[in-house]
Amino acid sequence: MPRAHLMSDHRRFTDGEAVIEVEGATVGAVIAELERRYPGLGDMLTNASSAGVNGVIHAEPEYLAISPDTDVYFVAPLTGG
Amino acid sequence: MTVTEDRPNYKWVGTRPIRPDGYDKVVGKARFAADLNLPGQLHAAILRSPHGHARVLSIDTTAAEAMPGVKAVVTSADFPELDASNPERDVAENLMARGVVLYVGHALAAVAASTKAEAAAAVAAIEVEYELLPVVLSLDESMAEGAPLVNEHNVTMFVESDGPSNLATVNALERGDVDAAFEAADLVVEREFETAWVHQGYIEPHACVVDVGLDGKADIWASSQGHFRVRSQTAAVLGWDTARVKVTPAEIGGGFGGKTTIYLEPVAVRLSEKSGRPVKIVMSREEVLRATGPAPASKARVRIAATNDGELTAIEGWLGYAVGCTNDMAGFIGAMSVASYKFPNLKLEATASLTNTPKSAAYRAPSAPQAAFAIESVIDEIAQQLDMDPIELRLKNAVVEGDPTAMGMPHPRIGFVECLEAIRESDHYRSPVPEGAARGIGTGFWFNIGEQSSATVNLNEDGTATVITGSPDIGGSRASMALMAAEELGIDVHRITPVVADTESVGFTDVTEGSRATFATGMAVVNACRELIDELKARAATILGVDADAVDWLDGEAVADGKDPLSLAAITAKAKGTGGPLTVTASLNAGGAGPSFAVHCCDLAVDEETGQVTILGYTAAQDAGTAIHPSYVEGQMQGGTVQGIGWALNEEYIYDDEGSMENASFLDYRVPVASDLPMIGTIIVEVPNPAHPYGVRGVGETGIVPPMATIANAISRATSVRMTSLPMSPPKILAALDDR
Amino acid sequence: MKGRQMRYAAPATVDEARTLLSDNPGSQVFAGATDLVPQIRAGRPSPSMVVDLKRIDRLTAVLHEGGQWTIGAATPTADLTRNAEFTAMFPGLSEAAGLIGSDQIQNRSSLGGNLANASPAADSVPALIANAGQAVIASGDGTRTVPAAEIATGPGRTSLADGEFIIEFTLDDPPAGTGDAYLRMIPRTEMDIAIAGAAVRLTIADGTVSDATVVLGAVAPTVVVVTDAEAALVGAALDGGRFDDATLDAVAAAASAACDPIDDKRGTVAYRRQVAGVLAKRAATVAAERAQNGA
Amino acid sequence: MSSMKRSRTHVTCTVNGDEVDFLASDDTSLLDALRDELGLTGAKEGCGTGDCGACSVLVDGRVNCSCLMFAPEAEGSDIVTVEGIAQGDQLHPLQQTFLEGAALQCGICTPGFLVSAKALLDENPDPTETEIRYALAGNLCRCTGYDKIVRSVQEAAVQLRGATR
Repeated sequence: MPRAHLMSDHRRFTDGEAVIEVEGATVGAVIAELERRYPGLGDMLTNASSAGVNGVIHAEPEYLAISPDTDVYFVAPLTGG
Repeated sequence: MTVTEDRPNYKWVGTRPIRPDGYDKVVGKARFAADLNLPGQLHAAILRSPHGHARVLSIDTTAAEAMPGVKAVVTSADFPELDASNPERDVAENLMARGVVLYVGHALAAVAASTKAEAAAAVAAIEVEYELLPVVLSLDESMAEGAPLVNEHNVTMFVESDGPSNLATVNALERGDVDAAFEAADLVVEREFETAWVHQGYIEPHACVVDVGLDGKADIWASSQGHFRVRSQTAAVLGWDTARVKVTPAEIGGGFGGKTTIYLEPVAVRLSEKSGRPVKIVMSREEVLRATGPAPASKARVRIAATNDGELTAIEGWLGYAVGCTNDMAGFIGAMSVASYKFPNLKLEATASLTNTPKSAAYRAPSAPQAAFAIESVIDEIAQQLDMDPIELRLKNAVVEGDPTAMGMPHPRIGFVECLEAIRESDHYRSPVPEGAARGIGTGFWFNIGEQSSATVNLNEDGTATVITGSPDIGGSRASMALMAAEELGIDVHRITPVVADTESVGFTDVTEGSRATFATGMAVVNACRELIDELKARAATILGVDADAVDWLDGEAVADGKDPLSLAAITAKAKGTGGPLTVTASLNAGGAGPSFAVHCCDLAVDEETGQVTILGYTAAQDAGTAIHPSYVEGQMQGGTVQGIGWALNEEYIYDDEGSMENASFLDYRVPVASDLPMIGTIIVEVPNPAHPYGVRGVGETGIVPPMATIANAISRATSVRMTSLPMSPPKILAALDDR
Repeated sequence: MKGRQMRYAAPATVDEARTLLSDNPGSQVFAGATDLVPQIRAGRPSPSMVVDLKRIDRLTAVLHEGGQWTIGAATPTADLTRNAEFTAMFPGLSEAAGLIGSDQIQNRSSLGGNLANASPAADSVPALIANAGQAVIASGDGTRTVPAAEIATGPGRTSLADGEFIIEFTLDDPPAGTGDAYLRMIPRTEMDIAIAGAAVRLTIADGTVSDATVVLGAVAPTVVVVTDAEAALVGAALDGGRFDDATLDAVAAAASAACDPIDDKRGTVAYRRQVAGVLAKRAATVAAERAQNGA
Repeated sequence: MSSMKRSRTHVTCTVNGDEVDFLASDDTSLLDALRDELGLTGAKEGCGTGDCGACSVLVDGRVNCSCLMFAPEAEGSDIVTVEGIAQGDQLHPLQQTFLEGAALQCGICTPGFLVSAKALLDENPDPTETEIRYALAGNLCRCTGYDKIVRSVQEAAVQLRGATR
C-alpha cells in the first residue's frame, strides 16, 4: 500500500501520525482517501502541497500514477528567485 | 576550475561560445522595456502613499485631470475588486490601493500625460484625505500580543482561519526525539540571529509600454522574468480573458526573483484604454526601492547538539520572516531549506508575519539565505569549540543521496560532499591564511524547481535552425539553449538562432525563477530536437530508399549501411518533397529539478579600530550538475556570491518611525562596488542530475545562500566576536568588538 | 514644478553671472549639479534658473604663480587630482578632492560646489581648511575674500548672501617640511558619503612639529577645527619618523571629544565619535610621514 | 496655467562623430535628450542620481553621468555614447573582450561599463587590477560580481597595448 508522509502541520488531523498507509493508484486517490478518513486533511493537501515521489517534486500531483510500494511525501510548494 | 564526474564526451555542451544576444548588448542596440517608444505615446506617473498605514477617505483627481497635457487618470475605482479567493488579489491591491494604503510607496492613482514632467505635476495635484492607522514595522511588533492588524484582508494560510491576523504562515517540521538528543549531547550551541530587509537591486527599474487597440486587446512590452505570468496576472487584475493580452518580452535588466510579479502593466492598460494612446511607465530608482519586492527581514533562534567527535545529533529552531503587507510563502520555504546535514533529530518552526512595508518578493533562493546564516553560523561555532576543521565537521554530517531533507523526502543524487571536498582540495583552502586575515567557510543549498516550459525548433531550408522558447534570457540562457540544440542536432552552434518569443508565438512557459530556465526549458528544447531527429531519420530513409529503422543519427548526419551519409542540410533541402517543413514543438511540466549545493571560502581582514571588513580572497564551489556554458555558470556563482556579500556587510532598509525608507537610493542602499571586492574564484562541481538529459541542475539560486555565514565565520575567527545581526556593517562590528 | 519651468543659463563672465542671479529671483549657481540634481529628484523645489559657472574661464582655471595657487571654484576635482604639481604640494587635499564620488562625479564635482552645498560631510572641505584656503567671492559689483572656513555655517546653510557665489580659492604654497593628509570612513570603498573624516596638516622642523592643523568632517553641523589635537601635536617630537603612542592617543582623544555628531542612516553618534579619533591619529601619522619625506 | 508654454532650448553638439541638434527643455537631462530626442537608447537610467553609472557617456573625452547633466550643457561639446565606441563593423577591443569574457549577464549596465572602461584605457593603457576596480566603482553591476568585467578590461588593455606597440 502507498505510504503518505505528512508534514508536522498536517499531523494534527491524524493524531500525530506522520506516515499513513493509504490505498490509491494516483496521488489524487490517496488524497481523496485521506480526506475521507481525516476530514479537512485532503483539502489542505490539495491547496498547500506538492508531492515528492521517487525523489521528484510534482507541483500538481493529482493525476500522478503511483505503485503500491510508493512513498508520497507531501511538501510545501516551492517558488524561486 | 571544474570538478567533473565521468560523463559523455560532448562536442558543444560545456564550451564557451559568444552569446548570440551579446552583440546587441555591447553596442547599445538591445531593447530593454524603457528603450521602446511608440508613436503618440504618453508617459505615466504614479501617486504613492506618504503614510505607512492609512485609510483613504477620499481621492480627488479633478485638479489633476485639468492639468496641461493630462490624458487619463486612474485609481482603484478603475479596476474590478477581486474576491478573496482570487489568487491575484494581493497583486491587484498592491498595484493600486483600494481603500487602505499598507506601506509608504503604495500606489494610489496614476496619470498619463504628454510628457513625464506633466504627468509628475498632475500626480502632485491629486488630493487625498487619509485617516492614519497604526504602523507595524518589525517582526516583534507584528507578532506581539494585541498587535494592530497590518492588513485586514490577511488570514493565515493553510490553517482553519479564525479571522484576520498578522500571521501569514506557520510551518513545522519534526523528526526523531529532539529533547532526548539535547539531553544526551556533549555540546550544545544556541544563538539568536536577525537579518535586515534587502533588495534584489537589479539595475533596470521596472518598465512597460502598453498599447490597447480599438479591438480591446492589449499589447504589452515588459521587463519581466516571465511574460506569461505578466499576461495571466494582468488579465486577472483586469478581469479579462487571457487572450485579450499579448506580452512581448523586452530584454530584462536583472531580476533575481524581483521581476516574477507585476507592478505596472494593468495600470498602463487602463490608462491606455482611457486615453486611446500608448502608455509608457518607467519607475524611478526611489520607486523601485520603496514599492517593489525586498526580501524578508528575519529573526532566528537555532540550537544544535553535537557529540565530542563532531556528530551533529539534533537541531531545534525557529525562523521568523517579516514578509511585508501581504501574505507570502517565505516562512514555508524557509523551514525546508534546512536540509544540508543528516540531523537524526530535528524540530523546526518557521513563521511569516505581516508588516506595513512593501509586499516582499522572491530574491534568489527565497528565504534560504536567512536560514543558512543562522544554521551555518552555529555549526561553525561548534567546529570552533570542538577545535575541528570546519570542512571536516561538515563532511562528517553532510547529506548524501537517500538522506532525508527537512521535510522527510530522501535527497536525490546530490553533490554536497563533492563541493566540500573541492574547497578542501582547492589552492585557496590549501594556501596559508594571509597575515592579519582570517578564513571562513559556509555552505548553502537550494532545491531548484522545474515547472512548465515549451520550445519550438524550426529547421530552416539550408540546415540552420531556430530555437524558440518562452523563457526571458536574464543571464545567457539563449546561449545555453543553442548549445543543447547543437549537441542534439549535431550542427555548429553558430548555425542556431535562439529566440525568446512573445506569448502568442510560443507555448506557455512558466516564469524564469528557481534556476529553471536551463533545466526545464532546456529539457523542452532537447525533447523537441529528439523528435526532430526521428523525423529527420524518416526523411533520410525516404531520400536514401531504405527502411526508417535502418537509419541512425550520428554527428549531425543520417547514416545507413551502404549509403553515403546525409547531412542535416541535405535533408532540410529536400524537406518540401519529403513531407514539408521540419518543425517540432515540445512542452512539458518538468519534474526532477536537482538540488544545487555550494561551499564558500573567504579570507578577510577586520580593521579593529573602525569595524571595516576587507574581503581579501573568495572562492565558491557549486554543483551545477552539468555546466552547459561554463562562463555563465561561473557568472551566476560570482553574481550570487557578491549579492550575498552585500547582504552580509552593508545592505539594509532603514525605516523611520512612520515606515518611510530613509535610504531609498543607490547612494545609501549600498550594493557592493567593484573596488570592494577581489576576484571571485569559482569551482564548478559537476555531479549530473539524473533527471535531466544533460545532467543540468540549475545554478542561479544557490550562490547567494552561503556568503553571510561564510563572512560571519571568518569575522569570528579574526576577532573572536560572533556577529549575529545583518548587515555586519562597520558600526555594528565596532560595537561588538568594544563589548568583547 | 508649480507652473514654472526651470531655465538654464551659461554666462561667459562673472559679471554676466551676477546679472543673471540678480535678475532672476530663486536662481542658483551650479558647477557639477552632482548634489543639485539628486536633491531635485528627491523632491526639493527646482530653482527658477540654474546658472552654469563652468563656461566662465576664470572659474575653471588652475594657476600657480608667486607662491600661490588659484583654483577656479568650478574646476572639476579630476583636474586637481591629475595635476601632479598640485598633488605633490597638497597630497591630502588632492586625495580628499579625489574622494568625491566616482570618476564620473570627479569630472563634474568642484571645490566650490563641495563647499557651498554646506554638507558637513563634504570630503574636500576639511583639507581645504587645514591648508588655510581662502575663498574669493563675487559680491555685489566686486569681490570679497574670506577664509574657506567661514563659508559653511550649518547643514545646507552658508554665509553667502543672495546673489553671491564663490569665484575661486587661493592657497599659499606650504612652508618647507609640511605635509597634509585626509582620511575618511565610509562603509564601502567608494561611492559613499563620509561617516567621519579627518584632515591633518603638519609642519615639522628638526624632528619636532612646529605647526599643526586638525580638522574633522561629518561629525558636527560644520567642520570642526580640533585645537586640543593641534596643541597635542605642536612640539611633539618624532622618534624614528613616528609619533609615540601617547601623542597619537591624545590626538585621538581630543578629536573624539570635539565631535558633536548626530545619529542618522549613515552612522551613530558613538561610532562617529570613536572613528573620528582613529582617523585623526592615522591622518597625523600620514601627514608626518609626508612632512618628513616631502619637502 | 494651461496656457503656459514649455520653452525649449536649441542645442547643437557632436554625438558619436556626427553634428546633431535637438530641442530640449532646460530641465531635461542629457540622458533623456539622448534617449528621447536623438533615439540613442544605449545609455540607461538606473538611478537618475549619479550613483549607478548606467548612463555614462564621454563628454569631451571625459566620462560623465549623463543623468546629472542638463541637456543644454552639451552645447558645443563632443559626446560619445556606447553606440559610438565601435568603428563601423569593427567592435572596440573592450566590446570584443566583454563578449568573449562573458562580462555581461543581463546587459543593462554594459553600456556604462564600456564607456567608463574606455575612458580609463584611453588615459591609462596599463592599469592595475586595483586601478580598474576604482575606475569602475561608479558603475554598478548586480549580475556578475564584477570579476569577469575586470578580467575583460585587463584583456582589452593587453590587446590595445599590443595594437599600439
